[in-house]
Amino acid sequence: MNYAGEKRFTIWSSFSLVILAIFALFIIYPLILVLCKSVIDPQSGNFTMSYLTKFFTRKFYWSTLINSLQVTACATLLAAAIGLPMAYVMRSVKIRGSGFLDILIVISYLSPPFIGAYAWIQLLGRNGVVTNWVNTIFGIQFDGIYGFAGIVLVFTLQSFPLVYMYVSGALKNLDNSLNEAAESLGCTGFERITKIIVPLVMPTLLASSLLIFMRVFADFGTPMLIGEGFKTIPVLIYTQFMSEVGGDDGFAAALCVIVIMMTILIFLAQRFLANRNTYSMTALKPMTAQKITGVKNMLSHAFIYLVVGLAVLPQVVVIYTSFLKSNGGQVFTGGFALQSYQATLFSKDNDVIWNTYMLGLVSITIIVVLGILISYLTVRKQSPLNSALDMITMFPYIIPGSVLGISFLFAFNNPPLLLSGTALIMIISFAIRRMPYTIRSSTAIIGQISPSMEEAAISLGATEMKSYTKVTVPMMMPGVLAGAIMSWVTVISELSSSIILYTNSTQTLTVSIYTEVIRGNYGNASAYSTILTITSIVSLLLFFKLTGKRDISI
Amino acid sequence: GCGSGTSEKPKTAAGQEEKVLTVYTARSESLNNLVIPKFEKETGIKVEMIVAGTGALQKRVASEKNNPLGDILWAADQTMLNSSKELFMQYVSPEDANMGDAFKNKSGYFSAAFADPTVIIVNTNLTGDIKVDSFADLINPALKGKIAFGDPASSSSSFQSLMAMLYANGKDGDPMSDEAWAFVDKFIANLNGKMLNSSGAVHKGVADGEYTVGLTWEDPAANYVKNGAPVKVVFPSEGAIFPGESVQIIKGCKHPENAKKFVDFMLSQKIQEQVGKELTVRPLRKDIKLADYMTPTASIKLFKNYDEAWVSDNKNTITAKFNERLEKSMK
Amino acid sequence: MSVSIDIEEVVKKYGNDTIINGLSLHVKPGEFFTLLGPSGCGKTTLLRMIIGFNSIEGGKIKVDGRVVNDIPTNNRNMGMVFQNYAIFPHMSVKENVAFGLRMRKVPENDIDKQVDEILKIVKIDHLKDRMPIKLSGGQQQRVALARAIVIHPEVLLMDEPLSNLDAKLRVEMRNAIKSIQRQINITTVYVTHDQEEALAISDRIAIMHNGVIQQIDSPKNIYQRPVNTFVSTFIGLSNLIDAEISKNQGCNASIVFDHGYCVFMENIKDTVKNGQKILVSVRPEEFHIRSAGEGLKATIKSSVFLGLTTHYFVQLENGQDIQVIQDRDEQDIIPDGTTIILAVNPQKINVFHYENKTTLIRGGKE
Amino acid sequence: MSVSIDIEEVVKKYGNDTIINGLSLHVKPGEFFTLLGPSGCGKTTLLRMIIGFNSIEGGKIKVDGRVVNDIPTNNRNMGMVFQNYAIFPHMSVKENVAFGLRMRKVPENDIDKQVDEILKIVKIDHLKDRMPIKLSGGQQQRVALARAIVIHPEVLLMDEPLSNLDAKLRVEMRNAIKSIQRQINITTVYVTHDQEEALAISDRIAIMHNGVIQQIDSPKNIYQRPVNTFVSTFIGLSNLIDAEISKNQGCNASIVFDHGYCVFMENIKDTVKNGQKILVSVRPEEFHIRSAGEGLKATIKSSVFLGLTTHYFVQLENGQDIQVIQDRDEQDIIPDGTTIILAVNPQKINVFHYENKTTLIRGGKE
Ligand SMILES: Nc1ncnc2c1ncn2[C@@H]1O[C@H](COP(=O)(O)OP(=O)(O)OP(=O)(O)O)[C@@H](O)[C@H]1O
Ligand SMILES: Nc1ncnc2c1ncn2[C@@H]1O[C@H](COP(=O)(O)OP(=O)(O)OP(=O)(O)O)[C@@H](O)[C@H]1O
Ligand SMILES: [Fe+3]
Ligand SMILES: [Mg+2]
Ligand SMILES: [Mg+2]
Repeated sequence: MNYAGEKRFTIWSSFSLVILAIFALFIIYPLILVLCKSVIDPQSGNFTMSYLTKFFTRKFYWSTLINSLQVTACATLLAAAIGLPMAYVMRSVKIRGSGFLDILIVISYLSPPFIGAYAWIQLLGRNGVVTNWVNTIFGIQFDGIYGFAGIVLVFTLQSFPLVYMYVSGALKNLDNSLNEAAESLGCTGFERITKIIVPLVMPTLLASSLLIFMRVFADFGTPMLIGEGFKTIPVLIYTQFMSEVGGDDGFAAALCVIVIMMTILIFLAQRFLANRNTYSMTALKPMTAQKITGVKNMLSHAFIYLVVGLAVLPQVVVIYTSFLKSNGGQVFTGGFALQSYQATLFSKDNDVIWNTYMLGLVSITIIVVLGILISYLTVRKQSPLNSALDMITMFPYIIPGSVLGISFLFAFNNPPLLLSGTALIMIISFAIRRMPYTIRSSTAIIGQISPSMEEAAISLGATEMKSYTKVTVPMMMPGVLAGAIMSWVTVISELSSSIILYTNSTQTLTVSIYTEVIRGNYGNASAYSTILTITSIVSLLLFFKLTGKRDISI
Repeated sequence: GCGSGTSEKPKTAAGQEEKVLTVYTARSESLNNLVIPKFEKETGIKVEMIVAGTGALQKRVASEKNNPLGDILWAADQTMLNSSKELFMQYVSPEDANMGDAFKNKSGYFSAAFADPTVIIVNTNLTGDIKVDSFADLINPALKGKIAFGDPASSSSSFQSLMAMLYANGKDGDPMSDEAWAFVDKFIANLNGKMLNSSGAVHKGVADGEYTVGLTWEDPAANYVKNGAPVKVVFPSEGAIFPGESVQIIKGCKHPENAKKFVDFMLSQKIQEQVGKELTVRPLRKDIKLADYMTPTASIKLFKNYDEAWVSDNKNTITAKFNERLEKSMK
Repeated sequence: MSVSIDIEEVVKKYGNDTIINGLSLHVKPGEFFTLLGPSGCGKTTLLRMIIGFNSIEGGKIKVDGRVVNDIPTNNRNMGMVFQNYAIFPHMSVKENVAFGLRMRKVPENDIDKQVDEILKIVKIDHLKDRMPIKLSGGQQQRVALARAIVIHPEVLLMDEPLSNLDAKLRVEMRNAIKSIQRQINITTVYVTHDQEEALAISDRIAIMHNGVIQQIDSPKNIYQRPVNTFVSTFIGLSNLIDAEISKNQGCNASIVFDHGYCVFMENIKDTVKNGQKILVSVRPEEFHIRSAGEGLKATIKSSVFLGLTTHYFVQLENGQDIQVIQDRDEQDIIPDGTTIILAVNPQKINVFHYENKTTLIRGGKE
Repeated sequence: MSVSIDIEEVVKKYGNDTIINGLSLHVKPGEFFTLLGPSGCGKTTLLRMIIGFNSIEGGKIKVDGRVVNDIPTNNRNMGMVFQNYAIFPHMSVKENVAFGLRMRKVPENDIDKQVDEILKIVKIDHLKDRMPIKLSGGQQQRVALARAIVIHPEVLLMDEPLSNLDAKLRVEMRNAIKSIQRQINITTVYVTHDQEEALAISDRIAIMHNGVIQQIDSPKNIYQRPVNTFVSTFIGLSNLIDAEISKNQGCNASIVFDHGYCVFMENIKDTVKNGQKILVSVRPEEFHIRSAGEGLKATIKSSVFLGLTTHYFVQLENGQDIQVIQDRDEQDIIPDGTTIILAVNPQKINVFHYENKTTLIRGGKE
């Protein structure tokens, strides 16, 4: 869109500058501090390439990159392959209990750190319930989900909700008459997905795949627990940074540089593809879920329920575990008891719940406001400045949370920017780390909205700002909400940077889960995790109640 | 300029410190739960605990060095921390005199309070008739792929286990001898490509029946035994390493006086005794009785030529060498 | 090979609103059938029910005698041109048009040929490789048209397919549509708001109002013999003038306007009674303007030049405003304020029941 | 209070395609100005440049003498009806229409009143609380119309605002638009593809072709005295027939058709030469059909009944196909195959230069 007054300095340019300044301070500056280490020899203070050379010359190290790429590519593809049809089926077919299923799907994205993967071990580990069951019934020697396949499985089930949410939001903006046109031209259900739906939601699909790619690429929790010998680069980074034995910060920083480079490449590729595949539509007639009958109906239900069932399985296991009777929270002795809840809910001080939601709420507010603005700027007000903004806002997502946490401590522990130990630093790290969800989905959706809507508003005398808030933002809502919900869910389950940044007064539920997990008290951890799950379900329900939305991906 | 230099020292008008203390702890929950409330009650100082993994806490202390937010680092040991002495305040507790000779605060920084020897944890449901008494038993092909072992380059407990293994198999007890590393090669081969990335997963994995044996430290392993898990603790017949898990005051901290009280409290007769009686860590004060479910200290064989200072100085060389061996084992 | 469509008592509800309540109609094989009706009367809704996009709340739709209510759209072999075009934004013009052929697994060579051909017919062959966002409104509409026609469906449904084209192109396109339709004998249901178009192109026309069919007939009959005042005033302009029947027993009736102008009618139904109040419908162009003689006295209030004709806004003696259209052949524009005499041709006028508004002309269906 | 619009040498490029290359025109204050032209000629593009949605690659647009090239759209006080409606899907009909008033901070009471009023005018007051998704195409279009009009902008731009309405409603709406426009004297630029509409509603009409203005004139002049064959054939139907000038020195010229039919012309330019080849444009309705006498001999090939008139497709002796329109007054439809004589009225025909297609009629602008 070209406005006549575009070239001049507008209110939008000042927004760009302010946001850029914020990100420069909270991303670029701490990052530079960390990244400097990757090329500076700590002893001599001279420039050195030795870390990078070390990585690329030793198979021991570079193989982790290959591993990561393999796992990430597989999981991303599978997540897209599951999430997309899920979204399509849920949008086009009336599924029983779809509102409830929606919540379950979101909740399965809220995979509590460590404990989610651990739940899989309980089910599919060498001594897992399902493993034993399968092995006795079929008389085979299934050796658990460890290694490549297991990581891919867990990542896939953990990630598809994101594709689902995003695509679902995008489908909402897709004009159904396109679907109908295809159908009238003889296109069957399946072909319609591949020929019409997929290309049209491509920007969204790419955006969500990008996020998954980056999330999976940077996640260390899952491969750490079930990777066994299969080491990925985030695990390597984590162990180098967090080594108890004396890791090598410089090397770890160099690893970060490599990860960041990789993800920037992926990001650019995604942007290139998404820009080429954006088609604006105005859905006066969006798709509506139809009641169908017969085999198709059964298959649709079976597919949805199976996937959702699998995805929430870890949560179920965790909740189940939280009610088990145990010795010292470690060894389950059979039978049920509320002891884990006694040890968590009732005996310790429960500020953690309050903290989680307080910090979360403040962060999500910042996320939504900035996210909507940034996406608008980058799509509608294209300029080098805003492209830079688009890219920079992705950085915090790319960088392993623990690295970000450390760099924050590093950068903001001196006056005048003495932030460490405050709630503010937690909020900032939540906000900038989880903002990409909202930005990506908003960016994708905004591309779908026909600029003529804004033009209409402007022609009616709305200022650009007004037309933005009154017309564009409400129309973006399906996408923004999809992203905001994902942001929310991940904010309240954020761990890797909060574990570095939290203090007693800002301890969150996830930190509590983590601290219980690392000392093996899975009973208490499960109880905390259950509290997290339940309170977040409540928060979602409350949200829908307040916004008057009936289905979650509106 | 660092925070400690400014005028806003958290002192009350009377020149007294605020009654608070921030403790970074990686210690087990049972230990925390036993010690901290007692300390609070006794001294009236409110303890704010930051609980995380050893590595994360070390990193935190390092990152905060210009403006420390914590007072006490209650994690790791001298072997691991010696190289970053500058982060800590020198303090020798008056109680130090009562500690066992090997565990006196000779450096001036690290007050060893409890010990956590390296052990083998064995799942009794899974071992069947496989004998697991020693490191040598771990290269039994019957255990191939069933050993839980952490990454010695990142986990301190795994590193200690590796050290024990090296001392046990080294020629004349020389951990850097070819024989020692030849054994490590065999051990790596028997791991069958499986190496855990978190030390917690080692004992948990064995207790859950995911692995048959694991190399870990005594506290969690014994705790499983105490809580009735199907595991037993084996002190390898070749010997064990007996690191003195220490408590240290962070340099430039806001509440050094409270911190000192905390160190004193840890080493006090009362606490040491109670821990010995009720928990699964070993107090290091002289003449403290252990609970009867613990292997008596006397029956644990230690390596005679174990040299903590040398290990501490060479830990990077050792991990690098281990990684090299590991790399070679990958095709 | 062409198919018939039977619509039997179909009902369509949106929520609690019943839009169509028991509508029936029959489209003959190969017929060009047009739906005409005011905005919002349910034309699009009916088309969408035929193709299967709208649920049917009652009744049946049969194609060639087979009930299709439950057959999925993509198996119905019907083509549709959408009112809002519904062009695939991610495909070029060519790909849009080729889409249906691809679905039918037509060999690639043939696709190229057929696409080129149809694009030439709709005159956008030079835009073949453009993306839709770069097309003007009329160009988009032509893509939609080409896309639906190129697959030669059994039934072609078109929803105002030419509304965004200029007059000249519209005539060309409608001739093209008509000739393709004839050539391959597609049963066609067409929606338009352009009466001239409807009259020119259709075999039969159905006039709809509020979801109810008012009249189905040939273009000529619809125009000349509307069954009620709705049709009469909807198709073309009609002036409705109050009058009375004057009838001596046994013989045919006359109609008498206010102020006594009397016209003898040969084709009025026998059921009319002497003195019965009626409505006489006279098309603006059916008036003869005279300066003197028998007729309705009237005064010219204003006039508009419309190229082919001139419109006069005229007031009758009784105060009623009516419109009169005069051909360019007749004199120069008559100045405002002139008093004129309007005569009517009894063959061309229609007479309706005063209360129920249905025709009183013999042979006119009710 | 109404403003003028001056467009001076504007240029519009999409990438490398120049769509408009140095177009100029002047719209007088309060004028109803219509752009007419074939699909894709650049009408929408020009409207969007006036309101400021399209960048301007060259030239100036002035409103009331002030260059507005750099004034943001929302400060231009222009209203626009979009070709694709651009209704806000998340607002009800009422909210859509009220939007512009809200932006102008009109008090809530007044908003209600004004919205109700305009909705009544466009006849969708009963749909006030509907969401756009539940409207028919024509109803949506009326929302768009109401929304643009209700704010009483200084300049009103309308892009085919009535294309999806039925004929009757279209006439009503165009009268409503016209009367509102008059009443508050809004300078209006209107795009339509409906010539009758253009002729009826406009003060002046600009005919565009490939981004170039062909003629700007009053409706009557555009229709009766087109400046070139493009305008002549685009507006209404025109038959272009080859002929020759016959001119004896000094006196006025005649035109001579093939086969000798000769017509004496009073208004031909003096520059024409004896024997010069020309094109004579005759509208189908300007022919007089005779059975004998002077004229062009022709044969009727086919005919279409169009209500008001009957179209004949006719072949001249020289093989050229032409169209003739006969009023309903004249005889019943003449059967196909009949040979007829076509006479023309020298006052009504136009004569164009054979090569450059511009008019040779005196007073006709070139
Ligand atoms: N974004 C674009 N990029 C390239 N060409 C374009 C673009 N938009 C329009 N065009 C072309 O510019 C020309 C003028 O388009 P415009 O929309 O102004 O036509 P129009 O006169 O309004 O036609 P219609 O009556 O069909 O709506 C068309 O040929 C069209 O294909
Ligand atoms: N989804 C819907 N929910 C409720 N009412 C609807 C819905 N869609 C259409 N309608 C109403 O049904 C009626 C018929 O609509 P339809 O689209 O069939 O009209 P149409 O005859 O095609 O009109 P137009 O000529 O304006 O396109 C209209 O009054 C419209 O407001
Ligand atoms: Fe039209
Ligand atoms: Mg319609
Ligand atoms: Mg246009």
